Order: sequence, then C-alpha cells, then structure tokens
Amino acid sequence: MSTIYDRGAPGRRALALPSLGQPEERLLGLIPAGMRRKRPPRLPEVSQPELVRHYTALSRMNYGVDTGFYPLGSCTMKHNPKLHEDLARNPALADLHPLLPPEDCQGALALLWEFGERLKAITGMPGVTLQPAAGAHGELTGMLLLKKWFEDQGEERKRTKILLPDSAHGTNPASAAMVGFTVVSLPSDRRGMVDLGALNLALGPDVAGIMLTVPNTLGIFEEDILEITRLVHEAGGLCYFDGANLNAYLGRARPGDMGADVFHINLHKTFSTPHGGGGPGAGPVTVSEALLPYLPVPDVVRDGVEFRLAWDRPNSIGRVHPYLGNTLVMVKSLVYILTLGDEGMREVSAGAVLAANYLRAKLKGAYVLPYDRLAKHEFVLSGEGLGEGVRTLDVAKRLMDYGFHPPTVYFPLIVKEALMIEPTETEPRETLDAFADAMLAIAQEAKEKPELLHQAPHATPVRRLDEARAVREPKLRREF
Amino acid sequence: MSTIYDRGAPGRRALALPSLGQPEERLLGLIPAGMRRKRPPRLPEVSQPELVRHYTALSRMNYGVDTGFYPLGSCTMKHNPKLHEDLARNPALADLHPLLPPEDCQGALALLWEFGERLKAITGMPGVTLQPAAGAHGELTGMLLLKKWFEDQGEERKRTKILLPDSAHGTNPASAAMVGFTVVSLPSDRRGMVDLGALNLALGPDVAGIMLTVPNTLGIFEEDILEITRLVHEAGGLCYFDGANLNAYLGRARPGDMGADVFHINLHKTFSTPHGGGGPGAGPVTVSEALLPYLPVPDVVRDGVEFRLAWDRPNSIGRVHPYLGNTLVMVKSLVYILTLGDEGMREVSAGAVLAANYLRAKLKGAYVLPYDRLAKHEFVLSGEGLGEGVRTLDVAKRLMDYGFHPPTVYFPLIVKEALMIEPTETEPRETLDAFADAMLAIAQEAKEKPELLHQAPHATPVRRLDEARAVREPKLRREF
Amino acid sequence: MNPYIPHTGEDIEAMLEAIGLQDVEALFADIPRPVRERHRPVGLPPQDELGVQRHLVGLAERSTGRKLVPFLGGGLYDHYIPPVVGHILSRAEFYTAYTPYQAEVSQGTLTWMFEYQTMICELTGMEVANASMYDGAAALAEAVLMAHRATGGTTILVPRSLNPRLREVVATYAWGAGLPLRDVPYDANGQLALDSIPDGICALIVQQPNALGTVEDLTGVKERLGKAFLIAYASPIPLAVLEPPGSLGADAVVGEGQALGNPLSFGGPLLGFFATRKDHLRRMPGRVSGQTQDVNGKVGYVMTFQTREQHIRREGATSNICTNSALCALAATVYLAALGPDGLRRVALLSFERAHALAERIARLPGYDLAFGGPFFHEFVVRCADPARAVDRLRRAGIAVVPPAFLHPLGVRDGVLVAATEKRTEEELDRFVAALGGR
Amino acid sequence: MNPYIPHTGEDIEAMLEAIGLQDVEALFADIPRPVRERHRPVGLPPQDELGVQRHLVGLAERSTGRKLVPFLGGGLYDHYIPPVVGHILSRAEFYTAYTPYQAEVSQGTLTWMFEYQTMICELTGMEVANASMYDGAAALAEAVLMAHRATGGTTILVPRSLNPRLREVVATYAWGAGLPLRDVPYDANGQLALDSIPDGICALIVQQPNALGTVEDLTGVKERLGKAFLIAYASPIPLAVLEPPGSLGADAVVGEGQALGNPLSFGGPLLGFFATRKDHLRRMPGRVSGQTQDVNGKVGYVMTFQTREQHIRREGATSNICTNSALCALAATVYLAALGPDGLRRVALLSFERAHALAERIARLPGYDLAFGGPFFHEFVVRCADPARAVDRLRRAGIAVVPPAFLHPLGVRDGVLVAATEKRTEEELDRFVAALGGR
Ligand SMILES: Cc1ncc(COP(=O)(O)O)c(C=O)c1O
Ligand SMILES: Cc1ncc(COP(=O)(O)O)c(C=O)c1O
Repeated sequence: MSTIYDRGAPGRRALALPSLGQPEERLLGLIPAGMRRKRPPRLPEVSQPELVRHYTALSRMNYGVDTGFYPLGSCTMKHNPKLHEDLARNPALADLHPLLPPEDCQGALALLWEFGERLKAITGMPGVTLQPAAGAHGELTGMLLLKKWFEDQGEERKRTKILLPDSAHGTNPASAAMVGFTVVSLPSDRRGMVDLGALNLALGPDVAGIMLTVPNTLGIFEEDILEITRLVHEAGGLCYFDGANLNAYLGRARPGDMGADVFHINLHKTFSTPHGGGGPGAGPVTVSEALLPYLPVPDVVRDGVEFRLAWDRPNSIGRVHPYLGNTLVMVKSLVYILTLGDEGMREVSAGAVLAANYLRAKLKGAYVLPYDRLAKHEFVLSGEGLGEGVRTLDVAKRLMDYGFHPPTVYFPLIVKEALMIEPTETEPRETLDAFADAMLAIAQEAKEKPELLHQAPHATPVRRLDEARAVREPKLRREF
Repeated sequence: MSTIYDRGAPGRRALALPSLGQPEERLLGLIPAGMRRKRPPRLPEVSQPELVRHYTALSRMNYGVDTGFYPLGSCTMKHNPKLHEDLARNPALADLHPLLPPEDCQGALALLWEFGERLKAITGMPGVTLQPAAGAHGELTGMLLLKKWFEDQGEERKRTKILLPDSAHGTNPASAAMVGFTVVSLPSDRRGMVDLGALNLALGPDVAGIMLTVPNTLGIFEEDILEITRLVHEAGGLCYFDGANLNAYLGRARPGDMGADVFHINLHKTFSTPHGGGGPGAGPVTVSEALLPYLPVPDVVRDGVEFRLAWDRPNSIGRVHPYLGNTLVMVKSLVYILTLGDEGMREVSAGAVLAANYLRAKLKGAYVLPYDRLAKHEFVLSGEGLGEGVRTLDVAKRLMDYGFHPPTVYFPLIVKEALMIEPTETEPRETLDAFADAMLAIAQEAKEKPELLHQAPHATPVRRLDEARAVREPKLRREF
Repeated sequence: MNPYIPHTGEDIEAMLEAIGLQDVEALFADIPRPVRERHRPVGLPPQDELGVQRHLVGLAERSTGRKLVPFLGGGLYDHYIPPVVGHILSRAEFYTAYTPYQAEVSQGTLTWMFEYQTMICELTGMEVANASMYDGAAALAEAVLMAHRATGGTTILVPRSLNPRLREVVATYAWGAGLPLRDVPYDANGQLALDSIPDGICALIVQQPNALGTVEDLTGVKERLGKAFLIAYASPIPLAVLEPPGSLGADAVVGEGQALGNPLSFGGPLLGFFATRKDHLRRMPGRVSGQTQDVNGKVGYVMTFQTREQHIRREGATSNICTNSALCALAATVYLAALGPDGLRRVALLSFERAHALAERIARLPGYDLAFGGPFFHEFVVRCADPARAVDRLRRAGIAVVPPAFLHPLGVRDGVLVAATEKRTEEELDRFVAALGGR
Repeated sequence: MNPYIPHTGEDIEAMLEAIGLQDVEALFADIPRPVRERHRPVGLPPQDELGVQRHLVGLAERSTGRKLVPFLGGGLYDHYIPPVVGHILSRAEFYTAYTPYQAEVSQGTLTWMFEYQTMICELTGMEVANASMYDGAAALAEAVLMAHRATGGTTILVPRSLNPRLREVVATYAWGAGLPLRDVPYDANGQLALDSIPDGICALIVQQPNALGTVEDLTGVKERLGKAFLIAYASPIPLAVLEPPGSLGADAVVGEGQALGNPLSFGGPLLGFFATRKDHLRRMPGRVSGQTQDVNGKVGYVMTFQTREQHIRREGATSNICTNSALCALAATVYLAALGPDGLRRVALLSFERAHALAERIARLPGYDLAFGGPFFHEFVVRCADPARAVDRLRRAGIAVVPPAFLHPLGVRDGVLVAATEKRTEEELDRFVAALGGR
C-alpha cells in the first residue's frame, strides 16, 4: 500500500492555523542555540482532501466487527454498541484534565466509583483498582500484589515460583517474569484441564501462586477449580485468575466464589469496548480481602454525595498508571453493564456459550476436535490431517476469501495447528451457519484442491504476505 | 444487493426502549376503534449488530468524494471540510426547535443573519432569502418573485414567457412551468453562448424574463452578459441567474454587477456542503432592489445586538419553507466563507478554472471538444467517434474500472454524447493527471478493444444494470 | 496554503504551461472587464480553524433555548435518536456522494432508497413512495400540484386546523400554480367539520393528527370526495398506531419525516415523505429507486421512471425537484430499521402516554382546561385565560412551549399548544404542572 | 429482546437441538454447583438506552471542571484537535478491528502503524519505534527495563524534576524488577545538576522539557554516561522546535503522545511512544509493523519481529504488553499528517509564545515571580508566597491550574505550575493576569 508519505507535495497542508504574530526568530532566541532543532522532522505535507482520502482508503482495507464475523478466539470480538462511542465523546468527559482538583471533576469520579463497585459485585471480590490499562497490565499489577504480599509475610525470597498451566496465554508468563518470578509449567490432563496430580507435585513452600484462566484457553471450564484454589491456598500460595474469558460465565459465577485472589478483566473483551485495531483497552483488577492493603493508590472514595481520592494505603504497591486509568474506556463498560443489568449479563454468557457449542457441533465432523467436551465461549479445533500439506494457516487465509476473519491460530500451544474459534453472543444464527458452511467447504477443498488453500487469500487487497522477508530485510520505517 | 429486510428475524430489535408502564389497551382505548391501526407496518426486525453491518456494507458499495475523484459536471463535487460536519452537529444548533421564541434562539438567528449578509456581499445584490431548500427551490422562488413583480406592475397576464438558452439545466424550465410560465428556448451560437440575434427576436412585451446560467452549462462565460441583461431589462423583462456555477468566478465577479435580478446559490456546490447522496442542500436566493418587496417572510433582522423576525412585507410572495431554511446546511457554508475570506474565495475560483482548463488541454486531442475555448470551472467533451459503437455511456462505465466516478453524461443536451467534466479546485494535480491518463487509455481502448467499454464496468459490486427492465417490470418497493 | 486547495506554486505553473497561459488572471479574461472591475471584496481575511470554530460555537451557544426542557411540537418533535443513526450517517461514502446517477458505484444509496420507499409505503398504507422531498410542507404542496394534474380540478379544500406553516407554503405554491384555497372549519372536538363538498374540487387536505393535536376520523371521507384527491398529511410516529390513511382511501399520503431519526435542526434540513397509489406513479414528483438486474442477473438498483423528472422532461416534468433530502431519508430508514414495528409502536405509545398523563394533570388545575374534546395523540391545546402568562411561567421554570401566536391563525386565542415525546420524564411533567399551577 | 444478542427463542431452540442439550442451563453444568449457587446478582435491572444515557450524561456534567479555562499541564495538554482526526478515528473498520494478526485483512492498520513509526522516529531522531505503549509512564518504565536488559546495570538515575506521576509509575515497575532509583537534583535554573556518574548505573532519565517546564541541555550527557542508557522522556509538541534527543545520543526516547491529536480523556486512554536505536530492536517492547511483499511482489505490511513478544517468547519476552494504544496512535498519525512539519512547528511556537507572553505579564505583578531562570517552553512555575490563595483566585475567575501539591514532591512549595497552548486567547491571558493581580 502506498503511505501518506507517497501523497502530497512540499507546502501543502491540511489545516489553517493561526499566524504567529511575531517573527519566529524572536521566539526561538529564547531557546539556547544548542537545543534548537537543526532539521525539521520529515512529516507528510498533504492537503485536507488528500489526507481524508488516504485514511478513508486505508480504513477500507481493514476488516472489523462492523464489516463482518470476527471469531478471533480469546479476543471476544463482540458488537461494540454505538451509544458507548457517543457517550465517551461527551466533552464533559473527553476534555476533562485529570489533574483538576477533585471538587472540579466530581462527575468523572462518581462514574469511576460506580464502575468499581459494579466490578466488585460482578466478580464477588471486595477490592478493585481501575488503573491497569489492559489485561497484561492487570497481570503485572497482580504479580506486583503477590510480590508485596509475600514481602509483607517475610516470604519474599522463598516464594519465587509461579505455576502456569501449559495452555496459558503468553502474557501470563511474561507478566510473572517482569516481577522476577520463575515460571513453572503445569501440564494439562486428557480432559484439557489442570492435572491435579501434577499440581500437587509442583506445590510447595517456594510457590508464590498460580495463574489460571477460567475457562481455560481451550474454552474448557476447570471443573476442579475449587479443589485447585484450595490446594494452592493450603500450600501458602495465592491464586491469580486471568479474566480474559469472563464472557463465558458473566452473570452466572464469580471468581471470588472460586477462590481467586486477583482477577483482571479485559474491558475490550467481555465488556464490549472496541479494540481499536490493537488498543486502547482497560484491565481493571479485583482482589480478595487479603490483598486490599496493597492495591495501587489513589482510590476513588465516596463520602456521602461527594467523591474524593484517598492515598491512605501505606503498603500499596504504588501507581501503575499516571492517573486513574482509562476512564473513557471504562465509561463504555459502565454503560454496558447498566444497559444489560443482571438479566442481560446472564444472556450474554448464555448466548456466547450457545453459539460456541453450536459451531463446535457443526464442525466437529470435518475438523479434528482434540478436546471433545462441552465448551464454554470458545473451542479449539486442529488443522491437522486436512489434506496434502494443508496447514491451519492455509485454512485461516482461505476463510478470508469467504469473507470471514480467521479464528485465532496456533494458540493455545498445546493443540497442534490450533484453530481457536470464539463466535460471541452477538452473531445471528445465520452468520454462524454461513461460517460453518465456509469451514466445511474449506475442509472439502483441502482434500480436493489444496492449492486453493495454499495460495489463499485471493480476494484481499494484498495476497499472502511474506513474513520471513520482513525480518530478513527489516523495513520498519520509511527511509528518505 | 440484499436489503435490510433480508436480515433479521421476528422479535429481534436494535434498541432497548423504556417499557410502557401500563397495558397498551388502556391507552389505545382512548383512540376511537376505527382509527386504530389493524396491521402493524412491516418494518425490519434486526439486532444492532445486524443493523450496523448492513448499513456499513451498503456504504462500502458507494463512491463518494472521500473515496475518490468525482468530476461530475455541474455538481461541483469538492472536498467537504470535516470541521463543518462537527460544527453542524453541535447540539446548540442541531437540537434547537425552530418555533422557540426569538429571544431563545438568538445564536441561530445571529448566524443566519450573518450568513445572509455575506451572501449579499458575495453576489453584490441587496436582498436575500435563506428559505429555499435547494437550487431548484430557489428557481421556483425566483419565478414566483417574477410573477409577483409583474402582478404588481399589472402585467401579469401579458408577461407569460420565460426565455431559456437551449443549454439550460432541466430544473430551469421545470421551475418556470410550475409558476405557469411558457418556456421559449433560445439557441446557442457557435461560440456556445446566447445568440444575441435570436435573443433580440425573442424579446417583446410578452416576455417576463430570461433564465441564464453563468458560466453556462458548457462551462463558457457569457461574454455578452452585460448586453444580454441590458436587452432584457430594456424589453421590460427580468433576469434570473442560475448560480449553480458560481464556483467559476467566486471572489472575482458578482451577478449583481452583471445585471441579475434573482440569483440562486447551491450551497452544496460552491459552498462545500456535502451532497448526502442526493441531499439535503440549500438554495438561498439574492435579489436586486426591485424585487426586495416580494421576498418571502419572515426576515431575520438585526436590532443592535439583538436579532428578531420581521414580517412587515405586505407584498411578499409568502413562505416557501415552513421555517427559516436549511440552517444546518447554512452553518457549514458560513464557516466555509469565514475560513476562506476574500483571498480564499479567489483561490477557489482560480483553482477550479485552472484544473478544468488543465484537463481540457490534456484531453482535447483524444476526445472531440465541440466548443474549444477557455473554459471556466468545467468543460464538455463529446463521446462521438471514439470507436465501433462506443457511446459516452460506455466511457462513463469504463471509468469506474479505473477507479473514478464518471463525469456528467448526456448533459447539456446541445452536445451530442456529452461528457461534462468538473474537477473542482480541491483535487491535487496528481489526481488530475491520473484521471487524464485513464481517459486517454479509454480512448485508446475504444479503438482497439471496444468490447471492454461495452461490457464495462467490470470491477464494481454489480455489473452494468438494466435500466429498461426497471421500467418494464417496476419494483419500487419490497413486496411481502 | 489553503488547506482545501492542493495546488502548490509549482503545480500552478505546470498547469498554466500545459494550458498555454501566463498567469492565473488570464483564466478570467473572458469575464467582461467592467464586471471584474466592479467587483468588491466582502472584507473578510482568511481565518484559521480555531478562530472560526470559536466564533461559531460562541454564536450557537447564545441560544438559550438549548437549555430549556422542550414541550414543543407544532410539526417537529423531540424524539430520541438512537446513536446508531448518527454513526451510519457519518459514513463518508454516504454523505459525500451525489445523487446516484451512476448506479454501479451507488448501490449503497440506491439500496437504502428502495428500503426507505418500502418503509414509507408500509407506514402510510400506500403503494409507491418517492425517495424524499425537501420537507413536509413542500411534499404537501407537491401533492396538491399532483392532484391538480390528475383531476384537472383547481380548488383545494384546506382545514382551518392545518398547521399554519404548512398552509402558508401550500398557499405560495398554489398561488404560483393558480389554484385557489378554500377553508374547511373544525368542530368543538377540534375535528374536521366537512359539510358539503362543492363541485370542481381538486383535493381535500387532511392533517392527521391535526395542528390542534386532534386525531381525525377519516372513514368515509374519500367516498364523499369522489374523484377529488384525498391528501393526508400524516405525522409518522402516530402512524405506528393510527390506521394508515392509505387504508382509508387517501390518494396521497405525505408528511414531515423529521421525527424519524432526524434532529430538530432549527427547522432545516427536514424530510418530506411522499406516497401515493401505483396509478399515479407517472405523475409523482421526485426520485425513485427500482430493482433490476445486471448483465449477470445479479439484483441491483437504479433510479427509475426518470422520464417524469426535470432533467429528461424539462418543462413537462412532474416537478422541478432535483436535490432532495436524501441523508435525512437515510436517517429515517436506519431509525425505522433500528426500532422495528414493536419499537416504533412503543415510541408512539410512550409519547401518547406522556401527553395524556400531562393533559390529565393540567386539566385538573384550576383555570386550565383542554381546549378540545376530541381524541389526541401526543399534542394538545390547553385552554386558559392568559396564555402569555402561562407560557411565561413555564419559561421561568425552564420549560419551552410553542408561542401562543402560533395558534392565532387557527382561530385559537386562549390556548397553549403542548407536545410530549417519550423523552419527557416524570420529573419534567411535575415541573410543568407545578409551573402552571403557580407553585 | 436484548438489542445486542440476536438469538430469538426459535434460534435458541434450534441451536440447543444441534448441540443435543435440553436447555440453556445445561450449557453451564460444568461449572461446579457450589460456585453457581454462591453467585449473587449485582442488583441491576436491564435499562433502556434513554435512561442509561440520561444517567451517564447527568453524571458527566457534574464535573464543573469542564467549564473552566484550562492552563493545566503537568504532562497532558489541551491542544486543538483538528476535526479530521475524529472523523478518521470514527471509521468503524479502524476502531472495531483487533490487533492486525491477519495481515491481508488488516492493511489499513498495518500501513498507518508503519507511518506512525516513521513519524515518531522523525520527531525523536531515532531509528526504530514501536506501534505504541499504554501511556508515557509505561513507556518510560519499559525503557528502564530495556536499559537493564541491555546494560546489565541496575541503578536508575532519576531527576528530581521528573514529573511525579512518571516517577511513581517507574518506581513501581522498578521495584518489581529489583532496580533501585537514585535522585539527581536540579539547579537554580531548574535544570538537571548532574555531578559525577556513579558506577554500575543502568540508565539516566531526562525529561525534556522537565516537570518544572524547563528545557534541559542534553549536550554531552550521553558521553558522560558511557554504556549506561540515556533515556529521554520528551514532550512531542516541543520536539518540533527542540533538538531531538536522538541527535544528542539518547539510547531511547519515549514520551506521552496525548498532545498529538488525543483529548485529555481524564487521563486515559493515553499514548506512550517508544523509540530507540536499531541495535536495540530485538530488545524493544511492543508491536512493530514492517514492510514486505505479497506473493505477487506487491508491497504490504505485517507485524514483524514477533519473536520478541509474549505470545511467542512467553517469559523470555521483552515485555508482557499485548493490547496497546493503537487508536490513539492513529490519532497521532493523522494529527501529524494534518499539520505537517510547518503546522507542528506553528503549534509549538504558538504555545511557546502564549506561555511566554503570560509569564512575562505575571512576572511583572507584585508578589509573583518566575521560580526558575532556565529557558522554558509552554509551561513554567510561578513563585508566590501563597500558592493556594493564587489558585483560589484563579478558580474564582473561572481558570484552572494544576493544584500546587503536584509540585511538592519536586521540592517546590511556593509555586504554581502554569501551562499554555495555542488555544489560549488574549482575553483568557488578560483574565489570568487580572485574577492573580487581584483586580
Ligand atoms: C487469555 C488472555 N490473557 C491475557 C490477554 C492479554 O490481555 P490484553 O491484550 O488486554 O493485555 C489476552 C489477550 O488476548 C488473552 O486472550
Ligand atoms: C445548472 C444547474 N442548475 C440547477 C440545478 C438544480 O439545483 P438543485 O439540485 O440544488 O436543486 C443544478 C443541479 O445539478 C444545476 O447543475
């Protein structure tokens, strides 16, 4: 694709700005010569019509939830309600500076407070921090909380290990490592669940805790969850829950009732905020009683009808965000929660699990289903054995030709050639059927015309891209 | 394409509404049984995700200025500045009810007043009405003004004819006819201008006036304009100017200085408001001294720093709009005028005329150019003689394959196989070059591979559509 | 450089050279010198975005009306607009397109036009609909002209209970076309009092509900009119619940579609809808989208029956309309699709309920009464001794209603027109009643 | 029915049948019964859009701050956002997409990422940039961790003039990673007072301009650091005019990109930018878009060097970041493209001019002075005896500044931090001076 740098010409501009009113040199004289810029940054020079056309054209080369079905496993690509977008653009929120004194931002504080209360109730946990800016940031916050807890227990040097099921998402081990923990992998059993025997063996006085995803990344609910958390607690460890999959049981079960000590929530998954082509999201964290003293400061506190910020938490891990978190993202999720209510939240999980199992039932004949059990909000197929040299990547690319976004591929790692399918509750049955038909047709093609898959995609703005070349000859910015 | 009726299922809905709080029947009982609806209207039943996807998909099948070059002659498809869109959505304007008493809508009145003043200055004419909702509506208003004028002169029954150059836009004769005038066509001379001899012959005591387009629809400035208006005035007639082509001389000449008595302005052309896929636009009308007493009421009047509505115009033709006109469209044009200033307005006409003549120079070798003279903001080619059975329609459809919107075709009627090209000032030279290259390539194809043109377009969501069939078997709504 | 004009100095030179001219001024040599010399600038310097924006927002915010709770009706209504409507209307492919002359690159517009026509037919109970007119008033005036073309009659019967703004616009068009208007009174219920129908009548207009808010009973009216047109001007939200005029014999049903997903916009742009019977298709004004096929048999849409239109038929056209109100019609389409039959009915009934709840409470206040006995929908006239004083009290409580002078042409000098929609809250009703009651 | 869930009763039945289950509850049989039984609802009924909207807007409008004229800085700045930015960000294809894992259907995102990376490199004077971090603080903390990986050093030198919010976040991350912080004082000019560099240093952080608003002189600093990292935390608008830290030897340049086309957002979401030298590419956190070709040789873009990232490298990854701040980075891209080099320079100089005009006038007021003598950009500290009183006076004049407590951690107890942007008018400056002057 051509970039914005390929458009325009020197001197063009897209915006009429006020004039300076005095010679540049007079002003620049106030900056020591050595600190003045010698060469202007090379930025595009385009008129407004060119600017608009370029980015409109780029947008049209993207696939989004608003253009089609996006069954990207583990990402919960559900519909992003339009009301949310408008409310988050309200200048009374969007133009508010976070350093205003609390008396001048009561509205924003009220909203954050209410949101925190809702999250506590939804997760059944007594404490919350809204600071983390994404799921992984929540994980980091959680790991810091664990570190602080053991520091307070005087066990900091002893408790150095974090247990991690082998199906875990990559952010989990990476987050543990950022806080200096050693990661110990736990094998899954034949059911696709944590192997209790292995867990028992791994537990000990050197274990700080476990990071669990419930349901796990196979889309399977850990049926022994109460046993697992009991064992970890008995061994002196804490239980971190990765909440990326909350959509599977929203309104029906609470991590607080399962033994979670820390729980992060990806608002951009379960709580419907758009993913923005990569972000921003938000990753609030709820915690158990034990960890309350360590939560980041400040806290939004309600005093009657007034809201204020409270810093009185001497054992806090400190800030993980320079302000109070991604407020404009949280607004959207708060609106979502208020719109759904308890009944709606139950419908969300019902719809998500129903859709996943429906697709699972439709596809299991044609694709290998390594763990054939009741799924929650997603399930994992394998692309193995489809046909002559056909890989999961080929299936993914071929789906584009049918007008669908591919599922998540090659994750979780414990399934070879994994295809991780998460339809969400917001898809009409007609769409699920059309997707299943495409998947079945592709399985057929894999046998009969595998080259169709190898050469896919055919109907996209670019054909299959050479990823190896991008590493071999790195071009990570335009050169001039 | 499938319609929204092809999506959804009974019971689905896209919006959560408040509940009624009481049984429907209780309320309905207050309406006499005979007036109660028996069968609900068949409207779509879709969820919000389906709704959004459907209309997003439809949008992606449309071509707009933001997606590419749109040289639709006579339509001035220039860039629509984004600031305008945002300002027009300001709730202080968009949510204002027009029946509020003037003291509660001072802002809107101030804005309309300022806009009217600007239009008077730009056109050099002393009176204005902002009521007309589009150019044709302005024409109708103008014809009513003429009728009223002659009524006041006691010449109503005598002056029944409107002279109209044969190059005129279809709305001109249609508007004259709506007010009961008889249309007399004036031939153009070899220069593509009004034939003065013919004009002299046509003028007489039965002529109410002339409708002129300056520059005319060939894109040619009527060089005898002062002579023409003088002759008409001397014969007791009035001069209506169709201002659709104001972009050609904005900031450089004024219809008031050319002898115009009525002038309509298409804000959605010269003044940059988007055309919305057909509308809405706005067609304010400025008038000469003579016609002031007949303008529609009410007028927005300034009293010091206050604004009020004035009705004191006993000879007014009355209202042509139920309120004050298309305020939200006018806001955009006011902003445009303020942004440009005098200098910017001159740049607009310079850029528009420059671009048109540039394309004219590039294309005249390959296409017949029936009137080969300095063009203003647009020019007209003929698709005649391009190749074996090739028509202008084929050229137009083939341009789509090159990624361009076709020019206006088969208008003006005085050029056979007309191709009316208006590039506007907002296109970069690169785009003009690319368009010229495509046109030249098509001229070549017309000779060498005419079937490529006959079968065009190839790269659109649908191929060439059968217009005859649409009339033969009318399907103007979905049947159930 | 001007941000909207991407011609650099170099571009300008190169283009001039290709044309064979020396400078930009030479491009305007064909404008007679005296005209160029008489030109005077407006006296405006170019301005930056920040400055213009500040100016405009500053002006707009001078309107105190934006802070008042609106119980305003009189033809335009403050209904809830689901955000999804604005999101679709902001799609640049929709709003930066022209009229879909070139069908193959305009399937988006042509498809929704087809949908819109279907929905309008369903709402009104008619067979064909066009793709929009400027506003309800223009649609009504055009319906009158169509009736004249169809029947050859000239006199138009106009109820006294017709919205005065509509009446004024129709009067202007009718005067232009030489068609006289004749009044039809209303009765104590506020309903049409149709006595004998004179000869040579072209059409009768009926507004449903009328400008007093009253629901008209249309049964039997068309029968009495014979060949003359029954033109119904109908409010679209009430149509969810009221029998569509099409089922009651109307020849044309027109109206103002603003309430369907469009903001009040200080009165413009608006949306005129226009529906009629198949028989009159070739007499109908405005654009129409029709279904057809491409060369491969794929379904698509085109603008059709264009021979009615000005660009083909010129002075013989059914109307001079060219630019219409497309984007507002798209808003209506998305709105109706978002609500569906149940949602539309809900909005209608909620508005009905709010209006009736308020009317009941007002009628219980001493000194206030309902002016008419007929059934009403979401708008009604309150009778009181001093309307100006009542309005003033409301205004001081932060409530806006239509100024009483609006009703004077209807012969009502002791009334205040009050409208409610589903947006009005209990608290706002309380405030209204308290203000009137003088508490 | 829930408007976001298109499953009708019939759909649900058909789907259950295909699965082979009786009812929806059976789908949750694998959740241990005690867990299901312990579940308690939140206590919220479903709500309609109108009600939710009213609630939210009501809450939001309780913030009186939205009516104050902001002379607020402290890391986030109130610059003009050209409307074109919002229009592009509203394109659903951009904002409803996920991270571009599947390149062929994500060329829109991948292309602007490549553009963004180029622009950030140009602004900072660096060789490679990632596609965004959560915010400036996270970017800074990640730069510290990268320095640790690259140099093996542990101690981080942190100026006392570093924005306290940054310091707090860096401290949290550094504590987690076991890296001690050590203070570096500032001098009477408000500039870094770098004495001797101790051994075993991992990195020195320099904020440009620093939290006191002062422009730092970075010449020669890297030379003194040797292998230790020079991490510059730079404000992007001033970078239009200030020598980029990349040209002065910085190993990493990070910062907060909010000022580039993003609203203040009550502090989130924000945009952390992150740039470094090619040598450190494989140590860099975050997503990167790289140019490549498709099978036909057509240029395209992919996410590349993913072996650094958590989903491949897991505990060995350069960071745990996954979701970033993409849409804010798109805003920055469109903003920078809209302004171009001249426009960005203009915004910088206008902001500079406003701040200096104001500072000059304040310094002339009795009882007020500039706290530091060094050069500043668009933010500065006013020294006065009673900051609380000064702020209070401003507040009563409708003006907001950062509460004085913000400066306490920097050791400033007699100061008020004041920032200006190109949006501040002459009239607002007058009001500021008048309020302080007590008139
Ligand atoms: C299971 C799981 N955990 C954690 C994450 C990381 O969350 P985020 O991208 O919000 O940082 C993801 C994201 O895809 C995930 O799927
Ligand atoms: C020359 C000319 N006159 C009049 C009109 C009618 O204007 P409108 O579409 O605004 O009614 C047009 C529109 O294309 C035109 O080109």
